Amino acid sequence: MNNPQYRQRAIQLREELSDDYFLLWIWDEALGAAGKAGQFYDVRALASLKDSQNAGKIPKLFKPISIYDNQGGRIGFMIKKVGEGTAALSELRAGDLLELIGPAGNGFPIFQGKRILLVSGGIGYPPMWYLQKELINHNQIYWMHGGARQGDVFPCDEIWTEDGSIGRHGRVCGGMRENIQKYDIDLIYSCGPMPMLASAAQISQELGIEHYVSLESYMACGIGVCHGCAVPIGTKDDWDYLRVCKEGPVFNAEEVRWELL
Amino acid sequence: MNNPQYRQRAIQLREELSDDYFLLWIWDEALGAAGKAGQFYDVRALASLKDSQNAGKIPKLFKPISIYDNQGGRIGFMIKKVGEGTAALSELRAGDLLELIGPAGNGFPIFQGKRILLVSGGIGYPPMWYLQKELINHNQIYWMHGGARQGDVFPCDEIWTEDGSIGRHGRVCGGMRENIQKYDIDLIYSCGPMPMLASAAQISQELGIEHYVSLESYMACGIGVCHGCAVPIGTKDDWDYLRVCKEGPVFNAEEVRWELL
Amino acid sequence: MGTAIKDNSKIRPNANELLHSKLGVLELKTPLTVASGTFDLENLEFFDPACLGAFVCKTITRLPKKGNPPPRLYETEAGLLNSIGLQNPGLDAFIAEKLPVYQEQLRMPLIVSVSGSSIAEFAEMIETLETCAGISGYEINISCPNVENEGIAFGVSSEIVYKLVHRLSALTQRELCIKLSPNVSDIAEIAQAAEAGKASSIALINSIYGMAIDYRTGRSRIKKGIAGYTGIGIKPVALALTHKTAQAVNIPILAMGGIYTWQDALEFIWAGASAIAIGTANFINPLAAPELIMGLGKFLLEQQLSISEIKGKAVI
Amino acid sequence: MGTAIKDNSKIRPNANELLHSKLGVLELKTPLTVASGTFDLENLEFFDPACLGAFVCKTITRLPKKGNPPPRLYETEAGLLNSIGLQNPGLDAFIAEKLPVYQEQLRMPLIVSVSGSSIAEFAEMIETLETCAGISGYEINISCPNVENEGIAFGVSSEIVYKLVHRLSALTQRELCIKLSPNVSDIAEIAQAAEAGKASSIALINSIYGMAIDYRTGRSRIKKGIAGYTGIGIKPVALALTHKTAQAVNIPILAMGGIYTWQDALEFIWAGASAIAIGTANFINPLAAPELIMGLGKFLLEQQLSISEIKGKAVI
Ligand SMILES: Cc1cc2nc3c(=O)[nH]c(=O)nc-3n(C[C@H](O)[C@H](O)[C@H](O)COP(=O)(O)OP(=O)(O)OC[C@H]3O[C@@H](n4cnc5c(N)ncnc54)[C@H](O)[C@@H]3O)c2cc1C
Ligand SMILES: Cc1cc2nc3c(=O)[nH]c(=O)nc-3n(C[C@H](O)[C@H](O)[C@H](O)COP(=O)(O)OP(=O)(O)OC[C@H]3O[C@@H](n4cnc5c(N)ncnc54)[C@H](O)[C@@H]3O)c2cc1C
Ligand SMILES: Cc1cc2nc3c(=O)[nH]c(=O)nc-3n(C[C@H](O)[C@H](O)[C@H](O)COP(=O)(O)O)c2cc1C
Ligand SMILES: Cc1cc2nc3c(=O)[nH]c(=O)nc-3n(C[C@H](O)[C@H](O)[C@H](O)COP(=O)(O)O)c2cc1C
Ligand code: FES
Ligand code: FES
Repeated sequence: MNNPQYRQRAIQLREELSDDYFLLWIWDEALGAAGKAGQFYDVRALASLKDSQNAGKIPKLFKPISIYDNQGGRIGFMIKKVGEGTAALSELRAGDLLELIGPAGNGFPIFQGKRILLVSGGIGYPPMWYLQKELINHNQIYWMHGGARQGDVFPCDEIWTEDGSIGRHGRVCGGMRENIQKYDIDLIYSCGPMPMLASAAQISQELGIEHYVSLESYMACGIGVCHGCAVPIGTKDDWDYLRVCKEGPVFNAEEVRWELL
Repeated sequence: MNNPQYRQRAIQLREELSDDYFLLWIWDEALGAAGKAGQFYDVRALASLKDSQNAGKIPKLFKPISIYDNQGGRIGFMIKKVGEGTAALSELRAGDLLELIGPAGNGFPIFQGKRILLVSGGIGYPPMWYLQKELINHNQIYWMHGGARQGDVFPCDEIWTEDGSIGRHGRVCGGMRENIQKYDIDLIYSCGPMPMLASAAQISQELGIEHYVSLESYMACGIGVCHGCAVPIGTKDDWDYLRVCKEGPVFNAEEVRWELL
Repeated sequence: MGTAIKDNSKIRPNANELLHSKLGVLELKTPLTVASGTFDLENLEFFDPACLGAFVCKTITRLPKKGNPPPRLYETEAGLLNSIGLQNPGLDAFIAEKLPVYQEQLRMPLIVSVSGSSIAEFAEMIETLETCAGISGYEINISCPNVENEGIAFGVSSEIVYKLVHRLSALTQRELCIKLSPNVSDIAEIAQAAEAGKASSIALINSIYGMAIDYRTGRSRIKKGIAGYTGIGIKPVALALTHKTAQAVNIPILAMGGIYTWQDALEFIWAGASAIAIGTANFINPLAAPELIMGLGKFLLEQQLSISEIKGKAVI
Repeated sequence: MGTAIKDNSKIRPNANELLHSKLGVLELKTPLTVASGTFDLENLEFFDPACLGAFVCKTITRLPKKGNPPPRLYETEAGLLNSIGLQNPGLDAFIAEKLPVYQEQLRMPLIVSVSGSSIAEFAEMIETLETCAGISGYEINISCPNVENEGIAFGVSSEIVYKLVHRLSALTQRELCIKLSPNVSDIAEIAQAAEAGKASSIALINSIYGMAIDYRTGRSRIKKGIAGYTGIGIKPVALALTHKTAQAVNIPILAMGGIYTWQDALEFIWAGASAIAIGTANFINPLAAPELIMGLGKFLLEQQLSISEIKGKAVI
């Protein structure tokens, strides 16, 4: 399975998390064998397409959602309702059909024997969950997660909230230097909103630590044909627009031309 | 209440008729006092608008639906599901909200002491029901109704179906001359698809019988402002486009320029 | 902003002040007007007219116009096709019958939309209307897609637009708003011609050429074939043309095309519109106008921003 | 039709025969192709390519093109805004890397979409491509709304279009399809210029200028501001322009713009298209292409009509 495939799968289980977050689980052994941490699926609530065909309403684009968990075919998505597409997904219940295109993207590079810092913000949490499962046996991991308020944070080693409602008060990057020193970090993975990733990248660059970021981007095709999701990647003098859905979503933080974003 | 008003009213009762036909009843005393036979409302399922505001879907036009019955405020609509707008209406159940603009249009002129033939086809039935209640005490009435098949016909004096599944076999206009002679008809009202009305008009004109038709037309505003529903009305040499929603839907059959439709 | 001004700003302006706008020589209580041909007194039964800053009537022509044969309407997936063909009773009947009713009933500026088949006819109509009281301005419709103008395609030639506007601007002190067609290669050029001719504002956009066919029978849904396309589906186009025009001229813009909600209205104001109009939305939501002004007023109040502060300030 | 022929017709043609079409010098197994920039080999993972009559690749330019800064995409109520800016690896990389893969994997005619910044550059590119095997035709893109062509706005001047096409048609026997812009006053005039220059077909429409703004912040949803608008919301416009062009020229038309379903496809064929392409629909429904051909084939079979029998037969 080199290229993303199109499938429809029934929701096996739906779990409510805090506020606008929820989990959708599907079952597909072949997909379970294929998906890597950091990869994602372009997903859509099939109901929304059926609605549109029956009632003459207009169908909408698929939305990229990371693989949150993969237990050999039991695949989980952790989703936050933020707009139309995720709202349609939030209506799904067990038994409803999910449309999937994927697995898409490159995924995180996997190492062994490292002292790793995971930094996630808001909806950057799901790919990190899958990633830490992949890394846990052969690395030391410290995971920091931040969000706007209590409803945006989830289990990890260190929690930050912007409103101070739980965990440490402030933005998660604020605690990065301290932890890098404390745990003698030599590898960073991060995922979250762009400004957070940019701050994190600046810190790792200053300290000279290897750092992989998973970037967000608005997508149309999600499979590399439209070039709509491109971001500037390369050196200051020699960069190109690479596709988040194909060459990404994971890039070396050093190579992302943050100043052009 | 001279001009149409905008209202939202809960469905009090919904009744299933044959096939795609159903009845919706609302309650509004003021509207009950106002509506005349032959008038109509521009209606829409409020749910369809709410859907669109919540899910970013695109709301659609109101649809003209005749007053089928009016019992001093208990107002009934008899609707056939043919496309999107009527499909949205067909989803409504008791307690759901209906949007209404009306009463709109001129309504049928009412006479006394006449021998009347009512001719209706398909979804031309509803306004005739209200009309015969208005006429019944002071006139003699014979009502012919035709439809494609059994599911399209409803109680009246003489039923026609195109497939012969019930009643007489053929188109309802085929029996007009016979009945006009038999009952010595001196006034005709008709409502139904355009080709049927055109045939009926030709018959009444040949026989020199006064004849009022209620015309169909695609509408946008339904209240006389857009001129979208216009039909050619007048004499052969001096006609104008009049609005079905304002000067109509009832016109003198003789004045409709059928040849231009 | 200095601290002195910050202190003053504690006297928070109310929604009415924030909603105030100007279109050329007209002061508008709100930036909201209605699109010609989609709104009339009947609509004012549905809500309090105070939400409207001005009223634009259906286009009138010198002589009565029968309009196009039916069917004239068809609703597409994302908008409306119309082929009215400027049906109207003509200038004389308008002045004798419609204008007095407007004068009596309207509590806001009346803008009369006019269309002509030659510069001379346009001028004659304006001269006649200048003799009538109760008119605050004119919308010069050189952009109806549903009639062939005898001889000249007014809306597509900047030269003719300049000549026409130059002639008309000499005839009136009232608001002179030129309504442009989107069906052109370069709307900025046409808008500049109107500005050079001393138009006091620009209205845009009129309907876009559109069509629909019954896939089963091949029959055009509209009798005349090509029609005018309006509604939510044209919003991105109208917004692009508003932005383009705002970059090209200094006179104010009355923008329309797919505006259904206050959020839509804000997009056009950011892009450079001084006023906005709702057209097709009037058919879709009879309360579109008051809901738009309620939402817009609330937003401006929350943000403590006025129309003039956000007008044309889109970040690109 | 005489009775003799009626008798023959008892041998009912199958869907394959009914779906057959011709675009200039190309025989198409089905009238369905894909819109440049919206489809690539990745999509062929989703369905059997036999439903496609031809394959049109993403536009290539002489030199590599970086493309426009992000964000490049935004979905509107009824369509999509894009501002890709013709990002592509350039002609040499295309020939060295992409073309061999197409030659190996495609089981259908390949149409290469090209764009240039001058007539000379266009000609140079065609001359180079003429030396390559495995190419059935060219789509000459003179209509991308997201790049400023250095010096000349190709798509809007019929004179330049004539010169360009005249020059290119002398260079090739392959299909020469000119892709027109909808952002012009008179598309028929441009199409006629292409026909006079000996184009073998016309493709239309490319994206329409469109824009969207975040109503809260005033920030353009697309970094560059004005973008290209595509999808269901432009269907009525594309259909009108297809009809207009079909009335104006005799060469065949490859139509696109908001085609999502077989019913949409039929509208365009009635209006005069010999072939149709799906663009944005590929993003909305990965199975849009096979579903379109299934539906179209079923309809033609039921009605016992072929593409050529309904092409351009719209009733107006
Ligand atoms: C590779 C990748 C993996 C992702 N994984 C997950 C995941 O596991 N779980 C999850 O809940 N979400 C994930 N996201 C984000 C998710 O795709 C978006 O939240 C979703 O596309 C929003 O669509 P919508 O239609 O609900 O909202 P829209 O109506 O599109 O937007 C609502 C709001 O969100 C903003 N927005 C929309 N898309 C994005 C975006 N891509 N980046 C930043 N802001 C945006 C809009 O500007 C708007 O303000 C991922 C995104 C990417 C690119
Ligand atoms: C004055 C008046 C009174 C009416 N009273 C009733 C009534 O009491 N009950 C009732 O069920 N219907 C009535 N109708 C017809 C009803 O308005 C249409 O069936 C409805 O507008 C169809 O809308 P739609 O969105 O469901 O279908 P659409 O999607 O609009 O159309 C579905 C199909 O019906 C055809 N169609 C749509 N509208 C019309 C029309 N107005 N005339 C002919 N063909 C059309 C279309 O071409 C298409 O083939 C009345 C119409 C008028 C003008
Ligand atoms: C039914 C209808 C009739 C119209 N009549 C006129 C008209 O007489 N004069 C005019 O300048 N514009 C007319 N228009 C165009 C509108 O004024 C407006 O420019 C257009 O509808 C775009 O706005 P919208 O998308 O909000 O409807 C008409 C539009 C419609 C839908
Ligand atoms: C993301 C995207 C990229 C496109 N790139 C190109 C291109 O490179 N060359 C071209 O001629 N047209 C390009 N187009 C235009 C399409 O080929 C097509 O003309 C347009 O999208 C209209 O069709 P649709 O409404 O079916 O999408 C692009 C369109 C989109 C949406
Ligand atoms: S979303 Fe189309 S290339 Fe990435
Ligand atoms: S539907 Fe608008 S005037 Fe009748």
